[in-house]
Amino acid sequence: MLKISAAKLNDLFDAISAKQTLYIPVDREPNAAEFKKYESGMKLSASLNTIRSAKDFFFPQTENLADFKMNGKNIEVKDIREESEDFVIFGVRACDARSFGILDKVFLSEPVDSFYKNRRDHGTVVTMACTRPSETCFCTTFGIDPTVPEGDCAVFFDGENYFFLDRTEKGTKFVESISDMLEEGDASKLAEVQENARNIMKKLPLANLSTDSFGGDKLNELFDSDKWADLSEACIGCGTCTFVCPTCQCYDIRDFNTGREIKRFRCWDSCMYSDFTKMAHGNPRTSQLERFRQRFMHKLVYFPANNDGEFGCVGCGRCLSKCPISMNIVKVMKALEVK
Amino acid sequence: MQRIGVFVCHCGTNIAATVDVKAVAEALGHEAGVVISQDYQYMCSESGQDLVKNAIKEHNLTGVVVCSCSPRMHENTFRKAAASAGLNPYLVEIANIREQCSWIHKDIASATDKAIVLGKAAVAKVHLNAPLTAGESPVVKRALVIGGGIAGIQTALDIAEAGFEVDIVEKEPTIGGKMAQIDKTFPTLDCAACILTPKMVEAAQNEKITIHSFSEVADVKGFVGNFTVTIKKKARFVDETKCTGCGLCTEKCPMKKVPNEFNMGLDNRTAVYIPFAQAVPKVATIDPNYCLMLKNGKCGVCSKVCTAGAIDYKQTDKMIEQKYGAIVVATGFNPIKPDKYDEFAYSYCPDVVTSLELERLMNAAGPNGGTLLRPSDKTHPHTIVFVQCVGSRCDDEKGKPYCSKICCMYTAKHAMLIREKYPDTEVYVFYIDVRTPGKNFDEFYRRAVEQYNVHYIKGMVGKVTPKADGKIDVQASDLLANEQLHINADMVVLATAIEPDKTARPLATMLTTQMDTNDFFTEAHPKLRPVESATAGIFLSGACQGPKDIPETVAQASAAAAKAIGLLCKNSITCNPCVAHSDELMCNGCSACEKVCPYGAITYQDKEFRMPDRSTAIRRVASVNPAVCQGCGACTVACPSGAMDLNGFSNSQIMAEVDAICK
Amino acid sequence: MQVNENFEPVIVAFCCNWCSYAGADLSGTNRLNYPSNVKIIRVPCSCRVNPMFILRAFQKGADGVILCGCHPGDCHYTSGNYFTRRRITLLYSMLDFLGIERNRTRLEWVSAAEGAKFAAVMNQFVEDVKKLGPNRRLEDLRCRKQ
Amino acid sequence: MNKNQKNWIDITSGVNVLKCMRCGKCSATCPSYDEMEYHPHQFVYMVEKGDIEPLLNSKSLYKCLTCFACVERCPRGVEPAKVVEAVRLTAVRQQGNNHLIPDMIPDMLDDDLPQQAIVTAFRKYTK
Amino acid sequence: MQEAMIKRAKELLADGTVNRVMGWKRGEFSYDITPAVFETAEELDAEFVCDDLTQANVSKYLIKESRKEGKILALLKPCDTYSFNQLVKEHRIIRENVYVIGIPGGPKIDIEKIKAKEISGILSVKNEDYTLKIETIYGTETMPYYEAISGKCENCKSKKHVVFDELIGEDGDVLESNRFEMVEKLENMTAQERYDFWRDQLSKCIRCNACRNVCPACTCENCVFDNPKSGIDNKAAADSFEENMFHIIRAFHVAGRCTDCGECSRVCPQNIPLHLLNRKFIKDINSLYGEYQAGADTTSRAPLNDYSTDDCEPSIVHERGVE
Repeated sequence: MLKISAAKLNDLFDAISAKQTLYIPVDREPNAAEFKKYESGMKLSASLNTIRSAKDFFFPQTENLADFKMNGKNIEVKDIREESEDFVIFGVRACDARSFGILDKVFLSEPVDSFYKNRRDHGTVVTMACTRPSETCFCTTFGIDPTVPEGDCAVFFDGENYFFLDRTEKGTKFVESISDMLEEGDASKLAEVQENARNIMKKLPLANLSTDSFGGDKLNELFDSDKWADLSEACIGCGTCTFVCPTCQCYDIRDFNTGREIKRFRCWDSCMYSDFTKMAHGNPRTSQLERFRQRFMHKLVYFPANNDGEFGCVGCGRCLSKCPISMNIVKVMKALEVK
Repeated sequence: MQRIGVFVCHCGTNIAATVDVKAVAEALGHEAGVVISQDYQYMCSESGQDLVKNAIKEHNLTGVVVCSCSPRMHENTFRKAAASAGLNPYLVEIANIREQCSWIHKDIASATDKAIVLGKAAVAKVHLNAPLTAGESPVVKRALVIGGGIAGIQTALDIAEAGFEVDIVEKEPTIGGKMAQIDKTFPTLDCAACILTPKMVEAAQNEKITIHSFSEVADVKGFVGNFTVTIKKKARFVDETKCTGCGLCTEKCPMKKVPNEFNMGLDNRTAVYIPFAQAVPKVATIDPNYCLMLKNGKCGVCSKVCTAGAIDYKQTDKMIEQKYGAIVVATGFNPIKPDKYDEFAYSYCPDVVTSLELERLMNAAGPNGGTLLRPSDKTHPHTIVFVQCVGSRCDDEKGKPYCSKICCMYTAKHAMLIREKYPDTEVYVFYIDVRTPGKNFDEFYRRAVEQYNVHYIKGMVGKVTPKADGKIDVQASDLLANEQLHINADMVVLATAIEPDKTARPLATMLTTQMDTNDFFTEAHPKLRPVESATAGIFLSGACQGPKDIPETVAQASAAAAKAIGLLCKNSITCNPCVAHSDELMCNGCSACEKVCPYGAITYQDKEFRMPDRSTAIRRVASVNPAVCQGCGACTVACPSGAMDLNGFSNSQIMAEVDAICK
Repeated sequence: MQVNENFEPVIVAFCCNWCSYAGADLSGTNRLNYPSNVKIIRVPCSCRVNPMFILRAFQKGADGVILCGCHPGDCHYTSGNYFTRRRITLLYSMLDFLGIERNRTRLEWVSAAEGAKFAAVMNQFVEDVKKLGPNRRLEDLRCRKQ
Repeated sequence: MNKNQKNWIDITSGVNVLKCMRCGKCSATCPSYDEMEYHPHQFVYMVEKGDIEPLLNSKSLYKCLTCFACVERCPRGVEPAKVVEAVRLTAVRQQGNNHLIPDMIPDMLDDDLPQQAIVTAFRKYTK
Repeated sequence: MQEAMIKRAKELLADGTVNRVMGWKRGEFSYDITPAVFETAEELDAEFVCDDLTQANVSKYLIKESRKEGKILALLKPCDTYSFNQLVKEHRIIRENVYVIGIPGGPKIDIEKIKAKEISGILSVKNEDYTLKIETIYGTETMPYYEAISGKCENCKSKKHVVFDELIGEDGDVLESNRFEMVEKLENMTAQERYDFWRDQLSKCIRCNACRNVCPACTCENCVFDNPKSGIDNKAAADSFEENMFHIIRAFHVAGRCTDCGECSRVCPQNIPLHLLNRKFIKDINSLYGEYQAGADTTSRAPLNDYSTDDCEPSIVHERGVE
């Protein structure tokens, strides 16, 4: 396998960023990593994951869609779409890597979201295998192997060297583009590291969480469950879970009048908000219970129903650590589980 | 879709000289929603107004923007024009391109640009204007007069004359006020009692007038046309309905050492008393601070002698509530106590008296039966010194900053009366200026000098020193002779400043009316609305508004009455429609708005609501009384949820203007 | 600091109807000059001005915002400008805390008789804002004039 | 009229002579009145007019005991004694450096000196 | 202490004083504690928790709960009582429908502080004589208790319960705290430094509304930022201006009402020190208009709904600190 020693990692980053924009996770403060545009000297974060997921790269929080102007009775529309530049996201974890697949199912199915596709086409996802999972991790529940992440190219770290495994055509091109900095290396120690990580995964407190009670065919019994009232009781209706979630893909489209023109933009929305999908008649989900239920039903029932059984959660655990009142999908799944 | 008409006025050359009005009309014609944009020489002229009216009809306008002079000038003109053409008057907006544009800028290009921006802001605002209808609020046909002096009596009589019910609230046991204490009046020298007491009797006998003597206003709620006032009738321990005013109790009362307020404490009265012979109502009052029965439970003489059985030691304060359409404040004045001016020796020399004390000393019903005697030894004074401006015209630390207005005239009166009655007495008046603006006033003062030989000396008294021989050394300067004088006087009379009654300030708070720093009530406009307060439905009568002599007081009293009658004549009053209103669905019921409302226009109710989640809930919500609200908008900012908004100046309207200006 | 001579700031002035708006009228009546950058919005009382309006002005492109009301004690509505004074003091202090230039905001008491003061205040304010240059710290990039 | 002198007196005295309403109470109250050529109210009036030279040349300047009676009693808070003092200082400054300094006072004290004069001196030199 | 609370709650449920208990429910780990309403003794025994990690201020829930049938028992820490009292003052909580037991306050432990020490895979946290013993997947770790104290407890303003029907444990006093230290530090910076500081912080904002929704002072029926009619509604911070706008207006709306409970900063997923904005207002109010503690009573006038005729002018801003 091709590798680069840990000491040379930054040289590699410099080389990549010389050709295209590179994003890597860096520590903003202890226990708070974020993806940043690489600038020479930046240190790759050792944190397990970033606070915000990597979905921003393809589905940013706000995005200008079009500009238009009212001119008498005419509307003058300005197409502001531009071809995206090539970019590389380095150090995406297995859970976030899987989330792109979920987002693809939404944005790349007909009608294709050209804004999303444009970015997706130009972005190379370089993933990083997990070696030190946290107690909030439960990606294995959704069939993800964090030791062998998906993505265009997977990177493995054995403590000394980073090994590169191209998994897609784009990944192959990526590895080729940096091949002059890589060398063939002995990956024997890697298996041990992976085995070690898998063993830890088995011991994690959420290792036994099961999706057996959920899926597209469980709609009625889950929808009508009497547990929702208790579960949603403490929900304050903020959008934290939604906005840190790598798979939440709802957005709202709004207009902003700058005084000279109107900018039509989209921004993330949250089904937890009282004005989510508000229409002329009002809001279809009028209580926090309904809104709360929507979020989890979507991930655990509606999404698999429409996507060959794939759940809308990747077990990254962000909502577990960020919910202001510590209510999350794990608690919901455990409460609704049929034992 | 809005159909807006824009009308740009040249104002002759006032606007057109610096603003390219054609360009303004042209530019605004391109604004969204504008269907007609015209300019004209004089938009406020009849033909200009016709232009607007015709355009409203012809283009079926939904809004009108007039680019002209200040809205303070012609907003009403164009509102009326719109109304007469069938457009709601509140759909008119003015862009001020004269006072705030053409008159301050010289450069035509920049002035024109600014005029266009101001016009655009007005167009943006008028897009969001809503038709407003002025509400109506009924008027209670009864007036309250607070204070029963000559001002209050005159006001009450005039209002009653017009056929309305009037209540007088007087804090003393009798009406009459300061005028009842005065001996003679200037400049005619007729007897005050002879002209006042008939009016007091008239007030008492008028069926439309109810006198609440020995009473105070305890609380005022409500608003113009509909005040609810709580009146505290203080316990006088005598049943008003039974007392015949025979005065037997006052003769028999053993407690005879009570300082007599009516005679300025110069003699004594009994614990049960009638202030003076002509008191109205002529009813006795027991002073609980001195009555032996009320203090120790031992006596009861008055009760025994009263054949009418009117004495009631168990009487307590009583609260009565009454509704009024108008309130007239006539709380009057008091002379200040000159204690703090050590140089005048007032606090320790009994022969230094104030002018009001002199009135009592000279009054036939006064302590000496009308013979002027020195308070200390009851001898006849041969030299009397009058000191003017005591406590008036001072800087703030030393006294009152204003001229008390009446002192020059009453001092001339006193001097003249003394010289007439006691020609052997020398009278000196130390003055700074003699101020006599009034009909026959200067002639009166000249008579004192020329006919009665009163010594007027320009200068001030610096020191008054009582001497061992009972005489008083008055050290003063004679500025014209440029010398310092010493006068060996028998008596010194201080023309003390007058100040508003102490009860005025708490009353102003209850009435939410404004006061100046001297506690005089502030009129709504010093020239155009001199007898109204800024608070609708509250009128000002007499010296509570500023120092006044009797003729002025009576004139203002009648003027205030006329204003009150004008209000009471209406069955209902039209309210300003630019008032706050609360969106009940958004209201939190937190009371923030109520706290900042200066008019008490906001109240809260518990109402049942269907909530967004289809449940029903009882919620506390604010509601604004449009008749009380004056439309300041303080509540709209205090409200965190934005439930409060202001008609005519709504959040969205102001923001639309901001957007248009910043564009 | 470099001063851009050609910079013409957008100044929004909120004036209460009873004093300051009348004061502005008076400066017009007396033909007292002040720059045309100043555009006045009439409000019934200074207490009607919501901090939202001030921020909105900066968002939409204002370079300075000035609020004028009756002198304390002279409010047509008795107490409105006292509330204004507290609110605006706290708001301006907060803007200062966030690093927004102090001279972009101002509160002045101008009576109906103070036409000269109104013009002087506006002259001074426009000059101060010109010195600061365009509003960059509290602007909305989408609204920036190209 | 000597404008500089007038300004200097206005500044050093801290008195706004325009507040005077010409009531003459200062002169009415002055214990040194008879000793003076120019009386307290005249000091105020003449300073207002800028007519200061006659005051500087008058003995009245030194007759003021600085008893502050006029300050105490002036209804308008004009403080004539401070005006007199300021004029006196003007005179002192004009004399060059040969005027009294505080250290010289103890030697000059006389048992017969009235209390008032000592107080006056203190007031004058501790200003 | 937790046992005493459960015991007393069960008594009050049993004698009918209350029919519900507002408390906290344990979660999957030792730290993911959720506010919850309990209706039975069994539920209390099984799930009630109130320990060193129980931080959430539950007073805001009582707005809704106090409008339901019957009386609810609320267990309130000293700081929570201020929020509760402020809500009573604003007529949001119906006081008669709540039975308040004052319980001891912090200093509480914040799990984020432990994680910041690069301790991960946390299974349990135990306080052993002010040393935290932390069991993780990767072994046992220890750290001093005080290093893990929650930000909201670091500058505790009061140990006094301003409202209660009874107490468990003792009542304390209002404390002298140096809670304005950071505000002062910022005030002493230059305007450019302050601007940079806040740009750096507020640009992290993802407009998740956690700060607003958790805030006991933000109880509007309909927030201006959610209301299209307000003219300033927005869902996302599409521009740096909107990041500023949201936080300025929010701080202004709670000025004079914010009790400084610290929940905003606690729940911010991006660790923005939002409480500094509120504290700036509190500090200004204290210094300009006299000491005022929101929630300390239910009768005083809020400083922004009050005035004095000799209040300072806004120009005081120009006279202070550094530009």
